[in-house]
Amino acid sequence: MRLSGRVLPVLSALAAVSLAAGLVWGFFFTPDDYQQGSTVKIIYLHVPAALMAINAWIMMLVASLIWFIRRHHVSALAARAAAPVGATFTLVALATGAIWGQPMWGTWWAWDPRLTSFLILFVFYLGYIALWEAVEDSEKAADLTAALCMVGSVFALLSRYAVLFWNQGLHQGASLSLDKEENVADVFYQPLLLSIAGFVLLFVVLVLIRTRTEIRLRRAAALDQRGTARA
Amino acid sequence: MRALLARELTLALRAGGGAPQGLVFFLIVVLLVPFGIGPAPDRLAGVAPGTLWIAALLSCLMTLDRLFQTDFEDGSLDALALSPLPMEAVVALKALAHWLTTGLPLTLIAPLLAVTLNLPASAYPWLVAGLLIGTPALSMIGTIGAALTLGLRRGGLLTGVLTLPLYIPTLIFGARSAIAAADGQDPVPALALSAALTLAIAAATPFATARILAIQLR
Amino acid sequence: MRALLARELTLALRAGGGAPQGLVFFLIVVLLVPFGIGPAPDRLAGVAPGTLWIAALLSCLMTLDRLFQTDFEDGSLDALALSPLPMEAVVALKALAHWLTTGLPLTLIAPLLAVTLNLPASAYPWLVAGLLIGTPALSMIGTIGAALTLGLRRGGLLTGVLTLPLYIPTLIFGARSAIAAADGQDPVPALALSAALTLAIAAATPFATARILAIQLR
Amino acid sequence: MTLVATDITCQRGGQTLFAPAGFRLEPGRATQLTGPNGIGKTTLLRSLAGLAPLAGGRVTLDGQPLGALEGALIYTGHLDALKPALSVAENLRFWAALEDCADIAPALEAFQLTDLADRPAARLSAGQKRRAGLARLCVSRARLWLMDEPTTALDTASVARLASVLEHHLSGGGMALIATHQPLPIPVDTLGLSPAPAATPESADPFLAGSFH
Amino acid sequence: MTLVATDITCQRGGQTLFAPAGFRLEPGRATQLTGPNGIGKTTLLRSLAGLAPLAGGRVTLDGQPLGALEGALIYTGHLDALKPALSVAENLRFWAALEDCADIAPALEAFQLTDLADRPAARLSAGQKRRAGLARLCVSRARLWLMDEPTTALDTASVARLASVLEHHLSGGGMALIATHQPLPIPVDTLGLSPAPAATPESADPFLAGSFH
Ligand code: HEM
Ligand SMILES: Nc1ncnc2c1ncn2[C@@H]1O[C@H](COP(=O)(O)OP(=O)(O)OP(=O)(O)O)[C@@H](O)[C@H]1O
Ligand SMILES: Nc1ncnc2c1ncn2[C@@H]1O[C@H](COP(=O)(O)OP(=O)(O)OP(=O)(O)O)[C@@H](O)[C@H]1O
Ligand SMILES: [Mg+2]
Ligand SMILES: [Mg+2]
Repeated sequence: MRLSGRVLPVLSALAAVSLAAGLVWGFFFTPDDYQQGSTVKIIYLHVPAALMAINAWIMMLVASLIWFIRRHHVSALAARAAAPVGATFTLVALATGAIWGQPMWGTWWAWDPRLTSFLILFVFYLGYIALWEAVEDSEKAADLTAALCMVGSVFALLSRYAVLFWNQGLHQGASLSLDKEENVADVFYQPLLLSIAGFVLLFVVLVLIRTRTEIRLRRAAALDQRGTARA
Repeated sequence: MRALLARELTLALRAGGGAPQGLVFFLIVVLLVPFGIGPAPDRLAGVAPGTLWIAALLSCLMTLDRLFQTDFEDGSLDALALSPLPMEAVVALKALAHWLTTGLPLTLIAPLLAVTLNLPASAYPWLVAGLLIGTPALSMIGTIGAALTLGLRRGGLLTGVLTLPLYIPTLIFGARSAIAAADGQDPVPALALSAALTLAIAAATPFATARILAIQLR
Repeated sequence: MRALLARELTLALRAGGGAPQGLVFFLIVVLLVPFGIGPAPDRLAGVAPGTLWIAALLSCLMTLDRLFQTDFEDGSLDALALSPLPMEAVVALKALAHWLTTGLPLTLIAPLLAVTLNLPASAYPWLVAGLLIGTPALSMIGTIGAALTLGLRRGGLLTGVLTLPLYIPTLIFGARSAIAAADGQDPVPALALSAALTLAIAAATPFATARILAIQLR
Repeated sequence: MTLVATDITCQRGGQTLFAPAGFRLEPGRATQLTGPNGIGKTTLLRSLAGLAPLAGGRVTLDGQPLGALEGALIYTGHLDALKPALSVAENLRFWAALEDCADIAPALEAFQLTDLADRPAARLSAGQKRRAGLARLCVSRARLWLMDEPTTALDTASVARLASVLEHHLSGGGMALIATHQPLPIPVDTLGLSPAPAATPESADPFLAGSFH
Repeated sequence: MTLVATDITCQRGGQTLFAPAGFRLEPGRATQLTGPNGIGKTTLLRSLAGLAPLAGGRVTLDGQPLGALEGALIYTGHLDALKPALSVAENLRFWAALEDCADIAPALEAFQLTDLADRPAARLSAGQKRRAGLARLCVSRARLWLMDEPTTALDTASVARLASVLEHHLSGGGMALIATHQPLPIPVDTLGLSPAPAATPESADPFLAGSFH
C-alpha cells in the first residue's frame, strides 16, 4: 500500500506525458496516408486500446489464479479493479473501430471475426462485473469471479477459433510483429509505440488507483462491522 | 446414482416441472419468428437453422437456471453434498437428466418445426445430427452458469448473461453444419468440430461445476 | 405508493436485480442472431426489426417471471394484500417499475443494436416509436402471466408459455411498422393500432391481475 | 372493538380440519391458539386475515363482517416478508411507509435490531431474521395482530422482548391471536383446536354430496 | 469413535463470531449447543459438516481430521430438503436410496408420517414438513447427527417422538450435536457459546491487518 502510494504519482505523470506525446505526435505531426487519408490517425487510439483490452483480461486471469492458489486478498481486488478498465478499453476499441469502419469499409459494423471476438470479450467483461456486483459476500464473490475468469478464458479462446472458422474477415492482421517484413511505415510506427506505452501506463495507474480504493472500501466495511460488534 | 437420475426425471416431468415447458417454449420462440420477421418463405428458409438453434439454446437456458436453485433453496444441496455420492457425479447426472428432458425431445421435434420455416429437405439430417451432438454440451455448460449464480435473487437472468457467451462456440459449429448443407456445401467438418467440442466440455465441466458449488455452499 | 415504486426500483437496480441483466440479455439475444444465421449483411437486414422485437419480448419475459414470485415466497405478498394499498395499484406500480427498468432502457439501446444488424436508416424512428409504444403493453400483459404461475416451481417457464401468445398482437403491430418503414411502405397505421392496443391493455390488466393474485393467496 | 367468532371451521383439500370453534377477543386481550401439528392453526389465521375463505361459521369485528376492515389487522406468518437484498432498515422503512409511519427507530429498538439496521437481510441468522420480520408489527397501526408461531428461532431474551411488545400493544387496547406450541410469558386466553368428527357428507367435498351419485 | 473439538472458532463476513470453544463427544452422548441469536450456532454446525471452513481450532474424529470421513455425519438445517412436488414417501425414498437403505417404513413410522406418505410435501403444515425433514435421519447410517433447531414448529407429541428417535440413535452408539433454544427432553451435555472478546486485529478481517494502512 505504501509502496504503491509512492509510485502512483510518478506513474501517473509518466502516463500523462507519454499519452499526450504519442497522441499529439500521432494526430498532428504525421502525414496523411495515401490511401486512407487522415482517418488513419485513429490508429493511435484504436490499436493501443485493442491491445490493452486483451491484456487486461490476461492480467485478471493471472490475478484470479493467484487468488485461487495463494489466497492473496489484494490480487482478488486487483482483478476486480481491472475489469471495468478492461471493459472500457474494449468499448473504446469497438467504438474507434466502428468510426474507422465507416470510411474504410463503408459500414459501421461488420461481423468480422476480429470485431466479433471483441464483442464477445466485451460480454465476458460485463458478466464478470455483474457477478462481482451480484454476490453479497466478498470472499465468495472473489472465488466465484475467479472461477468465471478461468472458465471464461478457455471459452474466449474457443470462441476466437470458432469465429475464424465461421467467417473470413475484412480486418487487417497483426502488422506490429517485429519479425515481419512489411511493418507500418516508421513515421506511423514510432508515435504508435509511444501511445501504446501511454495506454499501458494508463492501465497500470487506473488499476492501482481502483485497487487502492477497493482496499479502503473493504477496510471501511470491516471497521464498520467491528464497530457494530463492539456496540 | 440411479435414484438421483430417477428423481430428477420425475421432478422435471411432474406437474410444474421443466420438461414440457422447455419444449413448449422452444415451439413458441420458433413460431414467433414468422410474426416478427414476416411470412416471406425465402426469408424464412434463410434463417431456419439459425432460428432453431437459437430457440434450442434459449429454451435450454430457461430450463437450466433453476437446476441447482431449488435444491439450494430447500436445503437438498447441503444434504447431497454430505451424501456418499461425489458432487461431480451429481452434476453430471443432473446435466444428463436435463438433456434427456429438454435437449433430446427438442431435437426430435425440430424437423417438424423446420417444415414451418421452409428449411430445404437436404439439410434435415444435418440439423438433427447437429442438435443431437450439440445440445448435451449446452446442458453441461449450463451447469457452470447455474452454479455460479446460485442463491442470487434473479439468478436466472444472470445465468443467461454468464452462460450465453459460453454457448457461442457450440452454436457456431452446430448451426454451421445445417446452413452448409442447406447451401449445398460440405457439412461434415463443422459437425466433427462440434462433436470434439462436446466431448471436451463433457469431460471438463463436472469438475469445474462441483468446485463452484462447494464455494457456494460455504 | 411512492414507497412501493421506490422499493421496486431499488430492488431492480440493486446488486442481483433484474434491470441491468434485462438489458444485457437483450443485447446477447441480438448478438446471437448473426452466429445463428450467418454474417451476410443482406440476410441480417431482412430480419433486423423482427429480431429486435423478439429479443425485447424475450427479455421482458425473463425479467417478468419473478415479478410477484419473490414477494410471494418471502411472505411480502401476503403483507401487501393486507396493507392499505389496493392490489390494483400494487400491480400497476410493479408493471411501471418493470417497464422503467427494462422496456425503456431497451428501447433506448435498440438503435445501436440495429446498426449491427444493418437496419436501413429510414426505419430507425419507427423502430424506436414502436418499441416505446409497445413495451409498456408487454410489461402489463406480463403481470397476468406472472400472477397465473405464482407459486409453481419452474413458474418462470410456464409464465413464458402462457404469456407469449398474449404478446403476439403487440408483436405483430409493433414489428410491422418498422418493417413497413424499412420496405418503404407507410408505417403509421400499424403504429396507431399498436398504441390503441397498449391503452386498452393498460386500462384492463391491473384489475385482472389483482383478481388472480387474490385467488393465488388462498 | 370486539372480535367474535362463532362455529368457524376451515377446509383444506376438501377436508374439514377442526371441529367448529368459537372465541371472543376483547380489546386488551390476547388468545393463544393451540393444537397438534396439522390441525389447522395456520389455515385459521389466514382465513381470519381474509387471505383464504372460511368453510363455515361467522366472524365479526364490532358486529361488522371482518372482511370490510382492511388495514385493521396484520398477519405475520411462517415467512418474514424480508427482501434479502435490502437492509433491515430498508425493509422496515418500506412497510412503515405503506402504513404512513415515519419513524422506524422505535421498532428497531423494540427488537434490538438497531445494530443490525444496515445489514442486508440475507446475512442475518435465523433468529435475527425473525426479529426483523416481527418488527413490522411495531410500524403498523393495526389493532388486531394475527401471529403464526412468532417465537420460532427466538432465544429466551428475544421471546421476553416480544412479550413486552405484545403487552404494550394490548395495554393500548390492541388484540392478538397467536398460534404457537410454546408457552407465552404473558397472560393469555387459550383456544385449543380439536379434530373434526368424521366428515359428514355435506361438510366435505362437494363431489361427495347427494347429487353426484 | 469420539469427536474432539479444541479451540474452534468461526467467522462470518470477516468477523469472529464466538470465543474459542471445545467439546468432546463420546459414542452414545448428545451435546446441546446453546447461545443467543446470532452467536454462530448454525455456522458452527455447518463448519463441522464441512460445508464451511473453520476459522480456527482442530476437530478430530477418532484422531483423524473430520473432513476425511464423508458419509459419517448427517446435517439437518433450518430447511427440510423436501421437494414440494414429490410426496413424503418419494422424498424419503430418494434420500434412502442414496444411503443404500431399502426400507423407509420405520422412518415414516417413527415420525408418525405413515398416513401422510402419499401427500405432496407442498401440502404439509409447518410441523408435518419438519417431521418429514427429520425422517431423513432414520434412513441414514451416519453416526454423528448435526441438528439445527430440530424442534421448530413441532408440537409436544412430536418433540417426544423426536426424543425417542434420538435416544434410540444414541443407545446404538451414535452421537448428536443439537443447536436449540428449547430444552430437550433427553439427558444431554451442554455447550454454551459466548461472544468473542473484542476482535484482535489478527483474528479479524485480513484488511484490518497492519499492512493496509
Ligand atoms: C469495431 C471494431 C474493431 C475491433 C474490435 C478491432 C480490433 C482490433 C484489434 C484487436 C487490433 C489489434 C490487433 C493486433 O495488433 O494484433 C486492431 C488493430 C488494427 N485495426 Fe482494428 N478493429 C476494429 C475495426 C477496425 C477498422 C474498421 C479498421 C480499419 C479499416 C481497423 C484497422 C485496424 C488496423 C490498421 C490495426 C492495426 C493492425 C496492425 O497491427 O497492423 N480496425 N483492431
Ligand atoms: N396447500 C394445501 N393443500 C391441501 N392441504 C393442505 C395444504 N396445506 C396444508 N394442508 C393440510 O391442512 C392441514 C392444516 O394445515 P395448517 O398449516 O393449517 O396446520 P397447522 O395447525 O398450522 O400445523 P402446524 O402446527 O404444523 O403449523 C394439515 O393437515 C395439512 O396437511
Ligand atoms: N451470509 C452471511 N454473511 C455474513 N454474516 C452472516 C451471514 N449469515 C449470518 N451471518 C452472521 O453471522 C452470525 C452467526 O449466524 P448464525 O446463523 O450462525 O447464528 P445462530 O447462532 O445460528 O443464530 P440463530 O439462533 O438466530 O439461528 C450472525 O451474527 C449473523 O448476522
Ligand atoms: Mg402452521
Ligand atoms: Mg441458526
